[in-house]
Amino acid sequence: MASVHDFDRRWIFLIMGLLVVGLVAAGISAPMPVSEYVDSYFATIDKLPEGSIVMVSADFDPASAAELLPMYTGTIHHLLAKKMRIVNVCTWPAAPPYTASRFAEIAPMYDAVYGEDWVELGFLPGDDVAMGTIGQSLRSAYPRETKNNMAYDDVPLLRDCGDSMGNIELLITMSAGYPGILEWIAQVGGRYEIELLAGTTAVQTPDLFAFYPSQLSGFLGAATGATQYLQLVDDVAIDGSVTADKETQQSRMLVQTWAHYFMILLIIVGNVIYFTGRKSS
Amino acid sequence: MFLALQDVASAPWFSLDLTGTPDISGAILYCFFTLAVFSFLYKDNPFYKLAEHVFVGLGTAYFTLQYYDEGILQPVYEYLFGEGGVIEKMETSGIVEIGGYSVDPVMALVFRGIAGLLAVMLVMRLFAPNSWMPRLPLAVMVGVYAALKMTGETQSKLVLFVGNMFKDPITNSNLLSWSELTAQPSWRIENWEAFFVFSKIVFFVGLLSALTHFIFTYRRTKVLAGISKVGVITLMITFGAMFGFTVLGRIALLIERVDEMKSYTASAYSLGPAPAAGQDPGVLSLMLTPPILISVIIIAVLALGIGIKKDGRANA
Amino acid sequence: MIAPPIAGLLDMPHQSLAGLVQALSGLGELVGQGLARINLIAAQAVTQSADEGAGESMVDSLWAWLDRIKEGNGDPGAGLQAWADTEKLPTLISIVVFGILMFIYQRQAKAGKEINIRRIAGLDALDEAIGRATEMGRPVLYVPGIDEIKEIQTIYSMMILRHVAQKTAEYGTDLIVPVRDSVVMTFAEEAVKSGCMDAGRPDAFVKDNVRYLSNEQFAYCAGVAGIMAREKPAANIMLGMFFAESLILAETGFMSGAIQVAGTAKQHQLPFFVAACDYTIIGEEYFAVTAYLTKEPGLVGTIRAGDFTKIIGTALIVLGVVLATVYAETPGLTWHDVILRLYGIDK
Amino acid sequence: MKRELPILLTVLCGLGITMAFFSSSAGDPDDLPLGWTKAVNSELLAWALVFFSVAFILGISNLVRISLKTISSRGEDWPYKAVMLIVLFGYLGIGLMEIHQQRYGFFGSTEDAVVGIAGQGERAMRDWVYFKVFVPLQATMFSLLAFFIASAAFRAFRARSLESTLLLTAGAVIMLGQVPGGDELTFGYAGRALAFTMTYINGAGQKAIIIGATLGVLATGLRIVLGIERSYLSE
Repeated sequence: MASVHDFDRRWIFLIMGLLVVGLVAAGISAPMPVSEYVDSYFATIDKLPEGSIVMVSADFDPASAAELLPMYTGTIHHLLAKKMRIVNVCTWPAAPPYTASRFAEIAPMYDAVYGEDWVELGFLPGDDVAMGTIGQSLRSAYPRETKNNMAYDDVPLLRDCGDSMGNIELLITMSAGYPGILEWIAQVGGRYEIELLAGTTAVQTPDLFAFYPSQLSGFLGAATGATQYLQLVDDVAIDGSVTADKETQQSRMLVQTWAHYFMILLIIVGNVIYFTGRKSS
Repeated sequence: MFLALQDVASAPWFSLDLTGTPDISGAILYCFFTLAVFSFLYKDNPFYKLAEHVFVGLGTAYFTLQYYDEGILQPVYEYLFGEGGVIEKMETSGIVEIGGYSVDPVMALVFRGIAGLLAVMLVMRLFAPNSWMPRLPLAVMVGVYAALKMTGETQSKLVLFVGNMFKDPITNSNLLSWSELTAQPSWRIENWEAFFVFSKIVFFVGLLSALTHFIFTYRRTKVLAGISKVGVITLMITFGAMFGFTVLGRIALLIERVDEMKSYTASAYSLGPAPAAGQDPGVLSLMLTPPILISVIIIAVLALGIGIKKDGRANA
Repeated sequence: MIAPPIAGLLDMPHQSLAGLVQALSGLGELVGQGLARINLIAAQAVTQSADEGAGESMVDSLWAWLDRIKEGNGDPGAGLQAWADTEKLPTLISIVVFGILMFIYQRQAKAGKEINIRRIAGLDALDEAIGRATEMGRPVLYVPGIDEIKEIQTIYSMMILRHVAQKTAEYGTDLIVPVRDSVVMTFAEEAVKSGCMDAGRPDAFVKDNVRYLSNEQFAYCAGVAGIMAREKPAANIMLGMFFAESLILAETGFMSGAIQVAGTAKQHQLPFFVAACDYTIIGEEYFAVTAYLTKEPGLVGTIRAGDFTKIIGTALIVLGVVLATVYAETPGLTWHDVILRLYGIDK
Repeated sequence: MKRELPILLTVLCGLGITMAFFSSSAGDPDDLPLGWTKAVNSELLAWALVFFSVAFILGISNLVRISLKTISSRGEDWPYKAVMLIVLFGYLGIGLMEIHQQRYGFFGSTEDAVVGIAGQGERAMRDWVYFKVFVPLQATMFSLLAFFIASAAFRAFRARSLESTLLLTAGAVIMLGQVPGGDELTFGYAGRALAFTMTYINGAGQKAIIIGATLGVLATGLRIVLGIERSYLSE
């Protein structure tokens, strides 16, 4: 029996690759039950009155877009469908192109007007310090918006925002790591008594249980959360605009299940090889 | 063909419009760089090297631009000379607010001037590597950030953190996430009051023993070593659980990659002749789409490369 | 209500699991009841003392006194409130107390009191790794984490780098340090230079071996993976703040056949280092590295101060848990407020 | 003097930031006796950001110097280094032009009528390269983890000792509990075990690591701010 160290791990890579490619190509999908966290994320947005100002912070980059972009897209659809007004900020330098392209695609569907229904403020460096600044004074954090380089007070939506967080009803963050949801809770959530929602990656999700529901009104955890949320958003978004995204997410969950089985099989095989190898030697 | 599920009417060769159908030249680049990075799994090879060097160049440039804009233009140029900047305030004898505190504009100019001077000293490293001058801005940075982290982390991760632990005292069941966990359909646990108490005890025993593991300078008596052992067990279960929990997120990344590749197998991206309207594009058309074409090329080159030279540098 | 613990075990196989869980619950309930009993006794004792009047009035006057200090005599701009953020006082007290402890133990250690640090396997492995690289005539790779200098782990990594550079200079082994950030690069250059100086071999410093790659996380990661695959370092030392790239680095390093020592205080990445590296320096052990390597009294004294703080902390946690438990069972008690508020809890 | 000045600066800046952290923020800083510390705090952070940004010159020159050396000596992989430099300066050039065009307008365009290089949107070219090259590279590099996590599990999850058995069991149970199928397969027990382990055992382990590490941060930070620790500045 070959010892563990002689085994070429590239076989594992190959099988894992083929498994995922095969299942994705097959594209089977099935709906998922919706968990409480997701339900409450959805409900928190849904219950806000028309025209409320919501701050959405994109705190991710392409690396985590796989997990967070579906949530971000769904959230924008949801907010615009409910006629909310969105102030978009980023604390990660690689996020602005994503937000710009999402808005460019989604806003026309709902006839949203730039500067009135949504505004992009762009990237602010400084990590948690930047968040603190946003909380203290949005105007001094962003003297100008980023898309058309207009001064703060020339933008109707920002004028309505004023200077404090007081006029902002809700803060939603798509958080891939540091800085992210934990920093928003510390810098803004705790100080200004603003309601917080978050979408996070799988790695971060366990950290959030402790904050729900007292400091966090709801969250979308990993691919599971995104799938469940898109199922809900599909009903409110403009005719079927997120249906394709939803089905993609659903089929991805099935691939996940099989990939997990494969991982467990690997562990079992690894142990069998280890023990048989040890006995024979 | 089962791969070409969604079909796009037509894709332009090059388009700067990022919201419409992706362009073919972009699709080729996209697929090439994706597959080139994946080829590293087989072994280090020219495709990966190319991708790596492009990535390093591009990544550096992207960040440099972001920080040029946000770290030099905004806090120096715009701050001093821009609309409503310090210079303008000096002429109108206004007041500059720094962190909410009113400062004379001349002072503000002097402060930022010192920053500029120190920044120049930092760049002096290029010309005089052994000079003492660059140490001054470095010293400022260390002082600022060390103090920021020391105070901030002690507050959030020590004082408040330890304080918050008592917010879920052992016997009070509605304060911790237990009952909330039961609502997750796949993560349900019956709301047994006593099991809850038991869990809390597990938590505190785990926490205290793991903390004990990090005691370094007191003599390891049998008791201390025993508690530390329990701590190690807690840590190992923690690591195993976190490892398992991360799998979901990591595989999601791979699935998304494969999904993206799949979307480029639509016949609109095919480099072959366009099919007549309403006709099945056929296998050849599919084979000529960027993902499949490029992967065939990469695999062929790598396979040939092995046949020609066995330089013993494969990373098995 | 809890079912009889044993009954479940006799049922169907998967129900027997439920039985096991319930049996454990039964145990928990016993403990819980015991605690509740203790609570009750404690509560009665406290209520009695409160009835006697001494406790309550003392607490009341204490609060009144504290409020006076906090708010002054009603003037705005007077009192403690105008000077300090009163919510952050516990943090200030913690830092000051820790500082005092640090000074005491540093003095003790410098005065010659012997304080031993327990063995940390990962740190003994540092020498082994450098030694092996020397034997094989291949370089040592030192990855100082990927965070900027604003992270204390990165500053600390620079201090360790100095020792590693000293060792490699003594052995005459190449040391490659890829860095993600320009500021860290200047620190790393200084650290390696000083390390070579410490070893008495300033000529061992090779400027090109401290390499800035890219500020982009995964571009940096791709670059380091390239170095591992091509220059085949015999030892990879990864100490500092790591994020998702930890496993890519560790697995690529393993595939290139290097001996790997990793250490970080970032709890999220430790599982991957534990799984993929030969030795892992876990959490706080990371901050004991320089003290362990140099045995310098000042540093050892700092570690001792940390240990002492942990012991106090453990005691406080135990006390706090007991108090909070008592408090939850018997609302209306007053003197707990004092201690609970010390922990930063408002009721 | 040359030796003491940096340490003095570190201590002064450190104390300034620390004071600002603890000074009162109840009310307008102008009215508070220690309000000026907020200005010190804000100004020092701006300084650090400026230094950080300016330091890119150092990093890039290091990259360029090493690459040029390789290229001129026709060292290993020199063509790749050349490609890297072309990409680096090409993208920098495009970006600088677009930023200045957007902000200050040149090449005939005014600030109001922002026209990108290709005439579509203010950062069109930059974003095109971003989405066509940067995104696939970053996302794919990250997704390599899916493979590495499998091989790491295969190698490390062996029942060698008590510790590794626990690691392996916890990992496997959590993996089962995470996906809907795995949970059903175990009659929902994997999901419950997941909830229990993540909340209580994982919670305890993580908190212990965080508390310990923060003590380390406190000790190191305090040594730096008080000027006791100097080894990072080649003292």
